[in-house]
Amino acid sequence: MPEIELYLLITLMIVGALVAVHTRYLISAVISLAVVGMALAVAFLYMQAPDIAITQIVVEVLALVILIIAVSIGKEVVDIKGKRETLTIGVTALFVVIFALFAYRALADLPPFGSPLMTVSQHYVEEGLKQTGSANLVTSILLDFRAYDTLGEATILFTAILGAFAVLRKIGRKAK
Amino acid sequence: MKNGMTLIVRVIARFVSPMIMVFGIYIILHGHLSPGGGFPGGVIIASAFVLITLSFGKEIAYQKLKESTASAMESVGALIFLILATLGIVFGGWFFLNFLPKGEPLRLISAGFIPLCNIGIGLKVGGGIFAVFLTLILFRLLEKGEGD
Amino acid sequence: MMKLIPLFMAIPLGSAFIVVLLGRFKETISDALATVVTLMLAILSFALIIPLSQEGIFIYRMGRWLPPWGINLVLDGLSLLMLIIINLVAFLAILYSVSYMKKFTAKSAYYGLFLLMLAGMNGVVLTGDFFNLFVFLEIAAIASYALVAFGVEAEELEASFKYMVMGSVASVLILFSIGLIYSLTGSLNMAHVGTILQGQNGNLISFSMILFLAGFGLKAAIMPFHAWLPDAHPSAPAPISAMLSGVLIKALGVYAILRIFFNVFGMNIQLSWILMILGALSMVGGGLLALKQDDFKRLLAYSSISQIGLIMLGVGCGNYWGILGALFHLFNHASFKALLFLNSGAVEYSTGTRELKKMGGLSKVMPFTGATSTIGSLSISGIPPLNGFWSKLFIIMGLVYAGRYVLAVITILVSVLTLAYYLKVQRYAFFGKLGKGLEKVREAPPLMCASMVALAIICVGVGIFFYPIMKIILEPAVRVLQEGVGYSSLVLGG
Amino acid sequence: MLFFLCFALFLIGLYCVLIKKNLLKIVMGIIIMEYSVNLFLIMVGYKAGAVAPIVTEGAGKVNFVDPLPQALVITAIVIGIATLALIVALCMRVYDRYKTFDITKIRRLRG
Repeated sequence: MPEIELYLLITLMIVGALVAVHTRYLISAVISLAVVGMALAVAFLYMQAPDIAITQIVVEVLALVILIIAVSIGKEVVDIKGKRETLTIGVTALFVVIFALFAYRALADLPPFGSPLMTVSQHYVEEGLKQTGSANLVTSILLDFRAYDTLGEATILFTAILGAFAVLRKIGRKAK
Repeated sequence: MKNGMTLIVRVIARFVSPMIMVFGIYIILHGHLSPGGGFPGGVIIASAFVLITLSFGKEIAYQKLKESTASAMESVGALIFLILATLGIVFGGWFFLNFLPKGEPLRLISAGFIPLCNIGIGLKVGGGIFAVFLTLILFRLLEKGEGD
Repeated sequence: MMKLIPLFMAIPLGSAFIVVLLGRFKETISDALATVVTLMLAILSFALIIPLSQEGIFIYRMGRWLPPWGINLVLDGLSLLMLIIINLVAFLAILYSVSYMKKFTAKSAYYGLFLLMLAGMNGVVLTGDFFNLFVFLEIAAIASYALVAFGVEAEELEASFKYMVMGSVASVLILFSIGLIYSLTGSLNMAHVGTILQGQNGNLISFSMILFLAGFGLKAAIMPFHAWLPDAHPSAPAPISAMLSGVLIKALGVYAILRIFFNVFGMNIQLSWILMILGALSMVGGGLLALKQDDFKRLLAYSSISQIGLIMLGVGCGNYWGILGALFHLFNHASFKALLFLNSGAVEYSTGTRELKKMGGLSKVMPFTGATSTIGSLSISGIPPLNGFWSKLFIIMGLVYAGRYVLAVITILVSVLTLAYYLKVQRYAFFGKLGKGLEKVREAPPLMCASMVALAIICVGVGIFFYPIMKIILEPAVRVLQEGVGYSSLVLGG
Repeated sequence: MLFFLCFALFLIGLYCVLIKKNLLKIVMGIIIMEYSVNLFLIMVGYKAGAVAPIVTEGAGKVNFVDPLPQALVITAIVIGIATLALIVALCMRVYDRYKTFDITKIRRLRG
């Protein structure tokens, strides 16, 4: 197999995710999730995406800190035992299985791994430096060809932070 | 936790955090030449502050850097980005037009307004992420205070 | 005129940042700024009607990049219809909020989030690019999660959490589907993807369609995906309920489904059956569940599910009258559902309760609220000559022309059901004897009354002058949907 | 085959969201789903034998991987952290009001 490293990394991620889902202690779940995130960053690096790898690592660290704040606020260190109702589980399992079967047939139609179509991207690769002057083509897309997306993305961050401020207010309604 | 972590952690944090900040600034300024850019750079700068906050205790950090400062920084960064986008209309008639000269490729000052955008985004992301971190961690502080 | 298009996003975004910066100092600044901005946007959206009818379609290229490489904004009949609905309702909701939100703290954060939500919705209906659609959809959705929890009471937080989990799953499904589309075509521009996909068929395309349907269906609260809506919409402050029920589920859910399925993938017979079945299911289910409710706002929320079902049914039948009726109902539902939610807010503001059984005879003490809610109720039940009648009539005509007689009969029955539960509202809340302890209740403040009256006037006026509105605003929108995948050549050629 | 593994990760996240009772576990499920979608997008853009899309001095015409999905994933990652911040804030507030993370006990609304 040519991409043996990638197989190993994704297997690690799946194992980490399973541990995160099933472990009893919330803090171990958070740390297994961080394993998944870090493995993801390495996988990005392997797939020649250094920009994303940097972003993923720093964001992962912050996500870890935020989740640990959230975990340590509660007195419940151990996960709540028991599942939801049996009927819900049955319906969910059925739904997930049908979804997976359908996806199994559909994903076989994807272009083979390692050969993207690049209908539009060919233009970025060939003309990106000339037209925007940015040597990093990802930046040239992010801030010039698709700068409008980046505005939206910055706005999302702003929205979420404003929302977090609003939600964490101590008093919502003024007393009469 | 109230007074931060041990001496070792504090000393190391004092040494490391300026370096992290410089690295963040480097990443922001070289966003158009090497991997990185406004987003990762901003988050790196924010994480330097997070490190200080965690190691010295939130009260000390809170005295130094109010969350209102951080969120004002965020609004300013966002406005820089929006104004740059609108200047495109003024100079060339299109929203988000890269109106500055492209310059010589592969130099620090090149690529028109892309480095400026990166700075705006870096400010915005750094301020915003740190502000939300502070609110989350201070929320817990108030909560524990009520219970005692 | 074309240069004005990005203003629909830039103005609310910029003013949201400014409101948050300045709002700390004085509340009246943010009141004034938000009102002026939304009024400006509403006027702007009306001003675009005439130039658009001459040109047919406007394409705006962000940063001067040509469509497949850069992001383009597309303003056609359908987008304009949505813009008018969104900005009109937003203006009236802001006008209402000026008085209503005095009860809440952190008003400037409220205005900031409101304007961001508005910018997100405007962005969604104007964009011509898949990923950009996703980004703006997230802005609107995240702002709405925070707004639902704005009162920070236990129920509101719970509703918001459920809404946010559902919404995040929907967003991930949509993003996954966008990834599938990208891997298959190598492009993100809707028109470009449309040309590449033309005539293609396969498991992958149907899988991505299913993902889109599930994702946008979750956002639109179509029946199997509706669980969050009856919690989330009543929990929000009243003007936000009006925005969510009146506009947000349509801009994020119905509009996106229409645009992607009609203009990019192209409709086929299976798809139209799926839309019709889901539509009929939510129409009947939502109606039956609404009948059982005693909480004013919950009843309205279930009724929203039912009406969205009606819209999907009209769209699904695919002929001229069906689509016309569906789009007309989209417009009408925004007006009367916003009106009814504002009424419920006024009642809550004055009496402090949402339980229908604790009210009674409120028309005597709250004449404006009582009268406007009667108009709204009659209108949503489809009593001629109010606007709801015409749109329901057109949908039923569409169903009959398409030969779906059973569905047409079901629609008529659901209409009767709608009348039944709105009569219940009227009887319990506004007519009859004045309830106990309600003698001292006063009418809501004048600004709140003003926006309710304005919406009631829209309901009546559109009902009477339905023909010019149909010709000027609705027909271009219907034409866009009937053109189907011809959208691609219009956008890329122009 | 790699796509299926990636999709398996997606399903694990979906399963976690649908089955788990703890609010924070549900949040983690959403995060896992976001990871898998980001991974999927980068996989779509990967080109065998190509290098990272950064032009270096002196190098002539080189073979680059697809830069567009990378730009999308940066956006998606930032959207992910924004969502996480808001949802964690909500979780903390819910805990504040109900004193539990158990979703079956957080049931004042009828659903």
